[in-house]
Amino acid sequence: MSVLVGKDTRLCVSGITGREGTFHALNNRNYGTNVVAGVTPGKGGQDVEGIPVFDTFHAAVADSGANTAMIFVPPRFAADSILEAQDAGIELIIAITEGIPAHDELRVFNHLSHQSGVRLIGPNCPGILSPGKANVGIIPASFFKEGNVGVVSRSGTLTYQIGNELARAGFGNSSIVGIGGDPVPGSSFIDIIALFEADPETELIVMSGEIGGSAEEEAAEYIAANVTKPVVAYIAGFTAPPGKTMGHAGAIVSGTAGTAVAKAEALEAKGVRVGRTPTETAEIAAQILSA
Amino acid sequence: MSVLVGKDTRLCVSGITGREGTFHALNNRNYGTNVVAGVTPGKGGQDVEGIPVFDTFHAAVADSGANTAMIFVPPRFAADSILEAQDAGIELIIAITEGIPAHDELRVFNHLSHQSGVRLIGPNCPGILSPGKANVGIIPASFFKEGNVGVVSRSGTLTYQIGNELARAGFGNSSIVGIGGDPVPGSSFIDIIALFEADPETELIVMSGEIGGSAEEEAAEYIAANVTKPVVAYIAGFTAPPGKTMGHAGAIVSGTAGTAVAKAEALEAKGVRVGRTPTETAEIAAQILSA
Amino acid sequence: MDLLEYQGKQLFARHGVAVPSGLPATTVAEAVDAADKIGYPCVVKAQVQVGGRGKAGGIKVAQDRQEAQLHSQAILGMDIKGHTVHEIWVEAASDIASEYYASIVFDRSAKAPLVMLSTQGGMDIEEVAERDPNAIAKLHVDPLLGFQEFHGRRLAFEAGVDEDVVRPIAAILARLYEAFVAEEAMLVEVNPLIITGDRDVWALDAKVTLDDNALYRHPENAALRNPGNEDPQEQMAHERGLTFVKLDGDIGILGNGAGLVMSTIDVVSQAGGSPANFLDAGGGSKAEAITSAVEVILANPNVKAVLFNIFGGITRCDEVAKGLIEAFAQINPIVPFVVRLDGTNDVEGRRLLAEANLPNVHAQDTMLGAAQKVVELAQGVAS
Amino acid sequence: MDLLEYQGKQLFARHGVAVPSGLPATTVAEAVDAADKIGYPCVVKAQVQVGGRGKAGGIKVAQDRQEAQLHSQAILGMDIKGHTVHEIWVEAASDIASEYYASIVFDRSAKAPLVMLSTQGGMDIEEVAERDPNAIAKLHVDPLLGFQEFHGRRLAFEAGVDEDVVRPIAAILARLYEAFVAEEAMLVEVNPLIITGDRDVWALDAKVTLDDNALYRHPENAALRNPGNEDPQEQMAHERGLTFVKLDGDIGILGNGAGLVMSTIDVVSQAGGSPANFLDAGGGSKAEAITSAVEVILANPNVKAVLFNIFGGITRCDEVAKGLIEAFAQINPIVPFVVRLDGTNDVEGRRLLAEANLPNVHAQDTMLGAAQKVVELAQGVAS
Repeated sequence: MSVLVGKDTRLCVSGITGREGTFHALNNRNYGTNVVAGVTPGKGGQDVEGIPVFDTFHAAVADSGANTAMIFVPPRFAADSILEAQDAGIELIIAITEGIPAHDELRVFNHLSHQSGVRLIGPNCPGILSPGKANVGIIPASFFKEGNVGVVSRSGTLTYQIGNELARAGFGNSSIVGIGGDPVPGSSFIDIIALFEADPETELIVMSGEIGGSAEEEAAEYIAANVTKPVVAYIAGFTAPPGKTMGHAGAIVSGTAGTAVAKAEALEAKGVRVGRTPTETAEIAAQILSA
Repeated sequence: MSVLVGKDTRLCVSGITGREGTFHALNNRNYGTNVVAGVTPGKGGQDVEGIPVFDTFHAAVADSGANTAMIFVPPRFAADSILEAQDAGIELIIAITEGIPAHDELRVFNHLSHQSGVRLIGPNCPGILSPGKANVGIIPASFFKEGNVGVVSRSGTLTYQIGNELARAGFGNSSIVGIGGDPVPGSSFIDIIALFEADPETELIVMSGEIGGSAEEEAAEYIAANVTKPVVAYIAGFTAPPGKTMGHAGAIVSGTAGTAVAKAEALEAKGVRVGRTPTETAEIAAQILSA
Repeated sequence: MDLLEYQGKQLFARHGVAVPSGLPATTVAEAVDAADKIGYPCVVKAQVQVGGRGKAGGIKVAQDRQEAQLHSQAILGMDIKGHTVHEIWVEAASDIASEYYASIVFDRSAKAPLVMLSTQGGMDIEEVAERDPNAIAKLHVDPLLGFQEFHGRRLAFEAGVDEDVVRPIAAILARLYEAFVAEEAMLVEVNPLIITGDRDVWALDAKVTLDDNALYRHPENAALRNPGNEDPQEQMAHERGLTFVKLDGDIGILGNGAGLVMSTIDVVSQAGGSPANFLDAGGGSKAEAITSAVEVILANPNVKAVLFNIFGGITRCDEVAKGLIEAFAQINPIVPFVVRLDGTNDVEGRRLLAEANLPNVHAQDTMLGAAQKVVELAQGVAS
Repeated sequence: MDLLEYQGKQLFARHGVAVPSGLPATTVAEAVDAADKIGYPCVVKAQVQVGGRGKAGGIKVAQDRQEAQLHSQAILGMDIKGHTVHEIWVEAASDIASEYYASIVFDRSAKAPLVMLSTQGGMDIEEVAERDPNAIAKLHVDPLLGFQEFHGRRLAFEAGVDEDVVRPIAAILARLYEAFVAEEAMLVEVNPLIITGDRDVWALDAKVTLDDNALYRHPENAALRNPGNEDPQEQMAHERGLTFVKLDGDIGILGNGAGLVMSTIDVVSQAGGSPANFLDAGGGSKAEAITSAVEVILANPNVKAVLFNIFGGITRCDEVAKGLIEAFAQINPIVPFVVRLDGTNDVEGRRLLAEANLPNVHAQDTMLGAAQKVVELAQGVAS
């Protein structure tokens, strides 16, 4: 088992004829992901190394039975592509695109929240890897192996770092889910932690947060009330100066709330162990799993 | 028993300080309806013959525990008042106001459909009367008595006509629900018929439709699949000329669909008996009830 | 409220929809002047709210001034399916490569606008729908989300428009939707939507129905109502704020509430009568409104008898009675009236009428009885 | 992107929010000229993106030309909490009866805009919130429905504004919301929102933060970026499209991905070092971008050592290595570099670096080891 992506995934890639879109669609297919279609308006009827391209998501879904979408179009087109994927009946939309305007994200999130049977991951995320089963996105899969640790993270490269430290300690992953660092993520820590809690293969959950917002604090409350599996957390940004935006739109510190210290304390208060470095986080996870 | 309004109704009247608002609020109270509050922005702190007036629905609900709203403000303000009532937690909104712009109704309907725990009746409707229990709206209650016939109607005065014919035949009503004749009614025939089906006091359902739209045809399908109680229908507009709007925004005939004949046939095909005049409709109902 | 073609085009232009340039005219001299300004060839188009103008000879191309004069002479005053042409629109002739169809309707069942696009424009879309339903691409738009770019693309691809116009077609659909929402229309239809020789997309016709209830927010649209195209009696009723539809028969009908009035018309017809009008006096009518409504009904010389069918809710029967009494005082009608009053203050209303003892006014207890009585009176059987 | 007060006011004015008239100036002569045009009394206001300008002496009333000159002289070039005043705004003095507070923030948790209103304006709103939380009326607006009239009324009544200004306050909130949405702002704040002696409602200050990601849709806003108010190194980074924040220390940091860079800064700090910057080279950086980033890092003379911490996903380690090699060829840095490469094409990247054998470049296998090494180097313990 794994969460969200796996052997049942039938992937349609929006923006498949772009340079990066082609590269990662093929990369995902090479890993074993069932890439059934691509969408690029005006290029319907073409193919990308055998993957059929359609003008619309509706045509792609009708023809290929796609159930998962990866959004790889520039920010200017991404909100529209997400909405189109939902309208065409896609159940899981994974938006890699970085730099989508915040008000677009607001509209998309609120609209999708009124529709049933659709889940959005991202935007501005590295995607989801279920080692040995499927890879949807840009996570460098060769650094991870199958295992029993579920990872959920707001940051892409930080996820790789933690996953890599775990791999060095000898542990693999059920799934690695990047939820992205944007102001309005489609799925929250809570959404993904709930999936890992229900996933029989996952024995321990690692969540990697960062300064800004209150998603980690909300996750702490949720974990205390609903999660039986051990959770280990890491928070980036302990030494970030207040009032500065650091890269991710999410990573801004204002006043006391939203600081790494506040987040770590909120998590520890609910029994979640928090590592101070990626290395220490992996060590704690390894300790628990070896106990 | 009855549907929607009854002894548990705690009514807040929007537009209570207007001439018509005051008249009908007091009229409803005189009938026995528990009128707990009114809303008129800028008149908070005043009262209408003992009914406290508030500036906002939120203040009215907080102070009076109102659970039902009657909207009696001019069309220019009605959509806003409905949205405010919902936002304040009102569960049942009965909008009497006639002449609300259709695009306002579209926005209101679609927004309310995404909120849980709220039901809109109307707009452009006479309200709901549960004889002997409560009257919310402008239905002349003295012409009706308690009984076992549930009435649902797109037209106000036609409802009175049919209710009156039933009363002459010796039958009373569980509830009389005017759903209104506007393009986008908050509740449909189906919504109300489902309530009557579940209401133990109701033994027979009369639905009074009219030309235009497809609500009656949809109700016919629903009745065939879900309703065990006898349903008698009346359709107004058999002799209406095609292509003309007749009063209600709903009452327009275009081509073959939406005609009174098509509606009557759709209903009869599903076993619903259709009267050709209000009198005949009441007679059929009386026959069934006396059988 | 239905707009004339050129009013619809002017509305479109405000929202960035490309339309041919043109000028309206109500006289031949104005039309020739307009044609000169626009240049030749130009098209002279009858402005009436009815389809099939082309077949009826209401649309003609003028190659020169002489033809402009001849065509405008022929078209002005022409009768097209019962509509007299009071106004024409002279516009630049277009270079038509393809004729498409686009529309947005207010779909009540779906509670959402329905957008349609077809490459089979220029003909009756109902015929297209019947012959080849797949030739029309359709989708609903969530009114809270609005028209998205993908909606336009999807319609264009599914309708199978020429590849080079997918983007401009999608763009014009977005602008039509903007017009539909911003102007609070119930219908926006473009047939044909043309592709020009230069591959531009133009609205060559415009059918726009606006929501009367929203006109207060659009004073510039409210001002467009074109008295020349309305029946004088309907215009009179409209000015008095009455909901009125003229019918073919000889029995004047007044009731309160659209459903009851429609039902009254049905019952009168079933009794063998032929109603002369639909008139809904509305909820809460005061005496003056009733008096005013009687004047409108009697403005139709065909009327041989009048039926009042009132079941009072907001409307009070005593006010109706007072209004009728006042009408008799003012205009002394010569045709018989049948009056049925039930509901709020009916006892008082009936008493007032009885006291007034108006000539040739017949009180009836039931709707059915009243309908039968008025039919008898109209047919001269009783008096 | 944070706007200066006067830029925010000009943006407000486009959406119908009343603001005092004024003119910007960058020299004393311009300021005096502006004051003459506006008339006296007027207010000379330092334009810096930091609170507490009034207390710092950055806002002064000028009764006449002489005072306008004195004040603008004093304020231009003044340092307010580390911000040098390069620009001032001269505006007409307002007749203030009451000072309110209004704002709209992008609330991530609620996924909706949060609108706030208080009658306790003119002071720090965080203080008000702490002292008397009930003094601030708040509500979320559904972004698909938008700001409704009842939202404005509810805020006005719940904040307890003077009865006679309930309507104008509700109206100005609607316009601020319109500005928030139309201009794609992350924050719109007015403090104070004043009631004048004539009972008009004016925005006397404006704090507006725009979404950088949406600036492409708002070219007129994108043009507002004010280079005079930015650190030269941050400006250099911004021009090169790098996400860069200047810090106080002496260890230059480059990584890929915001989370990893933040984590790197934490780990370096925990190892006893002091980072000189946050620099996210971003996903998929090519060699040129890396070279360009090295130039930005070294533009800070405090930098004693540089740490590259790369975990390649989209970013390819060979490209990073090539970029670093090219940077050495171009600018021959004198400070030591510690380089940790993992992820996509790491073997090739490490090979390239080893072959290039750059002076004073230290390869490390782990993030922790790399952090410790760069701290040692910066402190001169190792070389």
